[in-house]
Amino acid sequence: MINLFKYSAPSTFYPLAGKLIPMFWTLAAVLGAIGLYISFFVAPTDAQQGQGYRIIFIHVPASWMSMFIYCIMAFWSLLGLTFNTRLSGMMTSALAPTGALFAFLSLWTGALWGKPMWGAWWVWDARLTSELILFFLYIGFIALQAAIDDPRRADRAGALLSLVGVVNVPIIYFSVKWWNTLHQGASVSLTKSPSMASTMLWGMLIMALSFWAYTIAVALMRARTIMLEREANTEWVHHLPEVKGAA
Amino acid sequence: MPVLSAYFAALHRDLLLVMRRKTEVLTALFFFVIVTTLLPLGIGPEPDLLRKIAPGAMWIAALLATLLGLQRLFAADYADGTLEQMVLSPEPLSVLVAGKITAHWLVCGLPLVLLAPVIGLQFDLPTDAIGILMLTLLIGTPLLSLLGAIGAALTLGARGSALLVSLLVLPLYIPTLIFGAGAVESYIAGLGAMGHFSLLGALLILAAAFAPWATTAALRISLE
Amino acid sequence: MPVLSAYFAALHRDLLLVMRRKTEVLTALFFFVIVTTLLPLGIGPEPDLLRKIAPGAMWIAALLATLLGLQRLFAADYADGTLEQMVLSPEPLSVLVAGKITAHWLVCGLPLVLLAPVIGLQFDLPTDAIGILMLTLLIGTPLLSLLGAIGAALTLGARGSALLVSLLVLPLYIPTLIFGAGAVESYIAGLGAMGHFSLLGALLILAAAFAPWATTAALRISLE
Amino acid sequence: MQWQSISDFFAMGGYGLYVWGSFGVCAVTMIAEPLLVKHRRKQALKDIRNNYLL
Amino acid sequence: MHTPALVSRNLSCIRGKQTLFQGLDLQLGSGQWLYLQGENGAGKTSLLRILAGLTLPADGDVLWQGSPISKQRSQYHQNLLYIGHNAGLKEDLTLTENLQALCRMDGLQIKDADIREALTRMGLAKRQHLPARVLSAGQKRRGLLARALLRPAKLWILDEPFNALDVNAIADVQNLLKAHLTQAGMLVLTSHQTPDLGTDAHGFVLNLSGSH
Amino acid sequence: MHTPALVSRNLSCIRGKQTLFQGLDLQLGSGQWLYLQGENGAGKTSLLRILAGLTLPADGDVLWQGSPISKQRSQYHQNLLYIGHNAGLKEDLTLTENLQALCRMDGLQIKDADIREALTRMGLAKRQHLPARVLSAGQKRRGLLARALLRPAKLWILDEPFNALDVNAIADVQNLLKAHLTQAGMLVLTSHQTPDLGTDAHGFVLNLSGSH
Ligand code: HEM
Ligand SMILES: Nc1ncnc2c1ncn2[C@@H]1O[C@H](COP(=O)(O)OP(=O)(O)OP(=O)(O)O)[C@@H](O)[C@H]1O
Ligand SMILES: Nc1ncnc2c1ncn2[C@@H]1O[C@H](COP(=O)(O)OP(=O)(O)OP(=O)(O)O)[C@@H](O)[C@H]1O
Ligand SMILES: [Mg+2]
Ligand SMILES: [Mg+2]
Repeated sequence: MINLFKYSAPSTFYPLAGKLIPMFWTLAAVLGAIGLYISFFVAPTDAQQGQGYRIIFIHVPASWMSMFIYCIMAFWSLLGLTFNTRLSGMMTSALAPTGALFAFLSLWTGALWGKPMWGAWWVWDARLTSELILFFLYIGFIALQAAIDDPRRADRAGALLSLVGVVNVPIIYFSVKWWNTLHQGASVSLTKSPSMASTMLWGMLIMALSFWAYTIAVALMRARTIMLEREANTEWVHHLPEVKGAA
Repeated sequence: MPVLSAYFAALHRDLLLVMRRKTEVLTALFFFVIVTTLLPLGIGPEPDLLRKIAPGAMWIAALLATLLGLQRLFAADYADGTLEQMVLSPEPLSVLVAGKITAHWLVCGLPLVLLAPVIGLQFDLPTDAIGILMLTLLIGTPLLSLLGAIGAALTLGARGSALLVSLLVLPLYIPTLIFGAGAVESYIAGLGAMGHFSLLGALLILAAAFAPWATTAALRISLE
Repeated sequence: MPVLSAYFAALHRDLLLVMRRKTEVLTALFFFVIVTTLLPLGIGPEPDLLRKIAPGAMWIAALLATLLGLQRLFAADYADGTLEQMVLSPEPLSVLVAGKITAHWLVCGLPLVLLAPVIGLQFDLPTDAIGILMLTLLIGTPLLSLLGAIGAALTLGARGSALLVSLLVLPLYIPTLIFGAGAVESYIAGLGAMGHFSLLGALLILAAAFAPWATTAALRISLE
Repeated sequence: MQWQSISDFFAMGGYGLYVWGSFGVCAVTMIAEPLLVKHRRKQALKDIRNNYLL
Repeated sequence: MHTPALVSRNLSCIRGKQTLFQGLDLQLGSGQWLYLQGENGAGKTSLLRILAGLTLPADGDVLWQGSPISKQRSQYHQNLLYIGHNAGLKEDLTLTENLQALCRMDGLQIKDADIREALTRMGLAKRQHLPARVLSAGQKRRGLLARALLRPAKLWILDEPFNALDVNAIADVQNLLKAHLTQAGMLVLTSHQTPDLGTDAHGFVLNLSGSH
Repeated sequence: MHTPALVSRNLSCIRGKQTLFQGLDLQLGSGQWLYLQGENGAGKTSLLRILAGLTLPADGDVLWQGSPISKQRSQYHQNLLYIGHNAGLKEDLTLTENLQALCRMDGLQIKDADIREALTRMGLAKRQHLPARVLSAGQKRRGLLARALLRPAKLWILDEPFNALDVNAIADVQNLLKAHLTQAGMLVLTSHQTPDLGTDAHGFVLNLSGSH
């Protein structure tokens, strides 16, 4: 706890993040390369879906990330509201766009997968619908923060919203499932393909890890930028080399 | 007992304001009616089609009607400084907020419940289905007011607009919508609606316990 | 030419205000999306049913999206005295009003037209039907802004409330809705949509000539 | 090794449009995002130099 | 002295049950100013709004250059600058943007340089790029009054211009008003702090009796 | 003199780029009043809002009876009356209804007779049943100040109470303030017209330097 507080001071966090970012970029790149290799050259052609199924290697990780990131945001928010550390707010708003991006990618890749598989870009399947709603929740969060100009207020409002959201996400997901089963589902729906070859699983996992690394790297970059914007009038910022450098 | 009297003060004041703007009492109602009337105009008059979508459509209309009321829930008080005075009141803010939420429901929620049967008949729903519909609305609309209040409080002072509130609140409304409309449909389908009701009730209890508190927190945030 | 520059001044100012509220550009859009998403949740996911009601539903959603934007059209300017200054401007008020209406369409109307195809695909409409839908929206949404402005002006000041605006405006919207949604449906039914288009166009021309003037008159009345 | 030729690889057994549509958009967005952040960072630094440094 | 440009003939204003004023005759020539006095609720704002053509009098009419203002709105408003209790400041826009927009909507093209200079003269140089929302009560008022420097108008109608202003600002504004008068401008204003516009301009004091 | 009830320890307030004030120490005992001076934008309103607990200071804290106000909100607000630039007047309600509602929400039960009397003392007897919308600027302000007669509060924080008031009203209000002080009340106010509260009460003048 103690050193959490220590590192949550922007002046200490900023350089630390600076060191971490390159590491995570390389990690993301390497894992991404392996993942792509597996997904295109190792993984065999699928029996029913031919080559089309290879979309799964980004679709599923993207879907997973989109959900994870929202939970992480909620976690930071809780931290922020309880201990009100400035860092947590910055992290939350740094994560949101990336989460929205992954939600979008899940929808996009899903749609592009659905067309050949189901002959429809979109079906009102439970999982699809709840992903769409999750996307809305991200947009709402970003919209709210953008609409408040005092950053401290924006943080706290955003934090509260993401907590309210995270309480609701399971309820929403559950209710959507219920809704879908009530109507015996759309004509097609995501069928757990019987035996997902272990190479497939590996591919998805490695891709997922690469996405993780990517998320952390981007979030840290954005968080540092936000720090610069918010702490612009503080001493430690003025003494940063990148500031003094070109000045 | 001052706490109670504070609650009723907030409630009474908001109702008084609505009464002053006489039309406002009816407008939530009319909006509900008009939207439900637009539907046949938009999608054509086949009776079975209409009967099929009636419950869902009416629920969505109710959702939007309460939504419109929400934007005014705190915005006006914020603009004229009343909210400040409420924060400065020795009485707990959450009590005053609860009063305002109640007022909102009495104005934007309850009338819809009472009017639902008429609309239901227009779509020629079976009478017992209409009973179910009213019941779901009766449990559901307070839920909408409670959840909506959080969104309204969060968007205060945010340069956001009417639309921002909807953006935040509508996703939260989805479970209510699903269980509300679902209840009627599954009843019509002969599956009974007990499950839906118990779920709606649970949500309502959850929200009643949780929402005023969250709203208060949101208000404090938006005001500081 | 001062008249034109006054027009663009009003237009530019409103757009600037929207840009300040960064998100507002998108919110009309997302409201549209969310409402259309609520529909299946309310009435169930059967594709044929959805395909059948899609055009009408999307039109109603568009209607409501523009409606929400309307409350802010004049109310804010009235509250902070801008409207007074506009009345006192040597340039004709109707020109300034026209500028504001244009701004409203650019923010609340045009985006919907551009997004319509995506929603159309979600409801799995045939592509050419989607084309028709876009076209109807392109002609229809300016019509909505023009008609809406009148209502917004009428409900100013004197107890004007969000709901009251909708109350006044929605009936005016009905013809637009009928022809707009009707066009798509009759096209899908293979009857062609030429008639509807010409009617929509006629309405648009009529409104463009008539609405700014009516709005101005309404404004003067509510300012008295 | 399941690809006879490059063209075969890009054809993706007829699913080329969908597969590359997904991977392509994915790549583009995930490259664009960090670039946007970099740009924002540049802006922030510029603002500090111009308005805050004495 | 010149022929009076602004003339009012037995104006009367009725609000609810009571008559605020009745048979009010005014005339104002160029270089002259009229100072409306009266307790709270006497009817000052009401009179100013009638003179500006914002509300119609219960009786009587207002003439500009000899003909009723209702007949020549645009013409009259060309020559009029009215700044009331709240005069159209957009909280989300900066002062510069606000002034720019207001002038443009009056059909004027103003250079940003001029706006900057006007704001500087009102002591807002440092604030010109802040959203008006964050400004203090007095700064907002100053910003609005800066319009008087940008808009050439023969007749100024100001409702409590000194409200919320600090002493320096009040002095600045008074000089501004004097300058306007020496340039043959006309001025009608109300204020609960008696303004001191020197003696070289003819000032009339109209005392509205009020009604409680 | 008694132990100070309201104490602030090195308060500082930062707005955007600039610091409005820093390391501000205040203390106020019963029967004393503090008059905040400063040019437009100096930070008076900001300070008042911090003292009232409406905004958080960037640094430092405000103590009431020795403990931070954030720890004892309800307790503190029991003793506080804050009237700012706009203090919650509902345009659609009459003054009576407005005051009634405001008091009730503070958990007080007020008799209509008391409200009538308070309004009469503020010279609004004839206006008590009009919707606030139609009242004049000054009448609205008077109506709000009538709250001070109804709500027993030890500490009054008033932001430019004399704004828009006519001379008589200003005199009335000043007497009101004097009475409050003689009853061992406390008072913090800002105004651009120096108030005259007599000499028997200890008045402090705090001059905020401002920043332009
Ligand atoms: C909550 C968000 C989502 C998650 C967690 C998710 C997860 C998955 C998983 C694990 C699979 C592979 C296992 C299986 O085949 O069922 C899959 C397949 C698939 N997903 Fe998603 N997905 C999500 C959203 C979407 C969306 C939004 C779409 C379309 C717009 C979509 C379209 C598909 C398609 C077409 C398949 C392959 C078809 C099939 O296997 O039946 N998914 N998804
Ligand atoms: N509908 C009404 N019924 C009764 N009296 C009304 C009505 N409308 C307005 N009034 C009265 O008319 C007067 C309006 O006067 P006005 O606003 O011009 O005052 P003023 O001289 O500007 O006062 P201040 O110095 O406070 O600005 C007020 O006394 C108000 O009470
Ligand atoms: N975001 C911001 N950036 C820069 N300056 C700001 C910001 N927000 C507020 N300010 C400044 O802070 C000050 C607010 O001061 P405040 O409202 O307390 O003034 P005041 O002393 O009450 O003035 P008045 O006498 O006009 O009421 C103003 O100078 C304003 O310009
Ligand atoms: Mg007045
Ligand atoms: Mg102030």
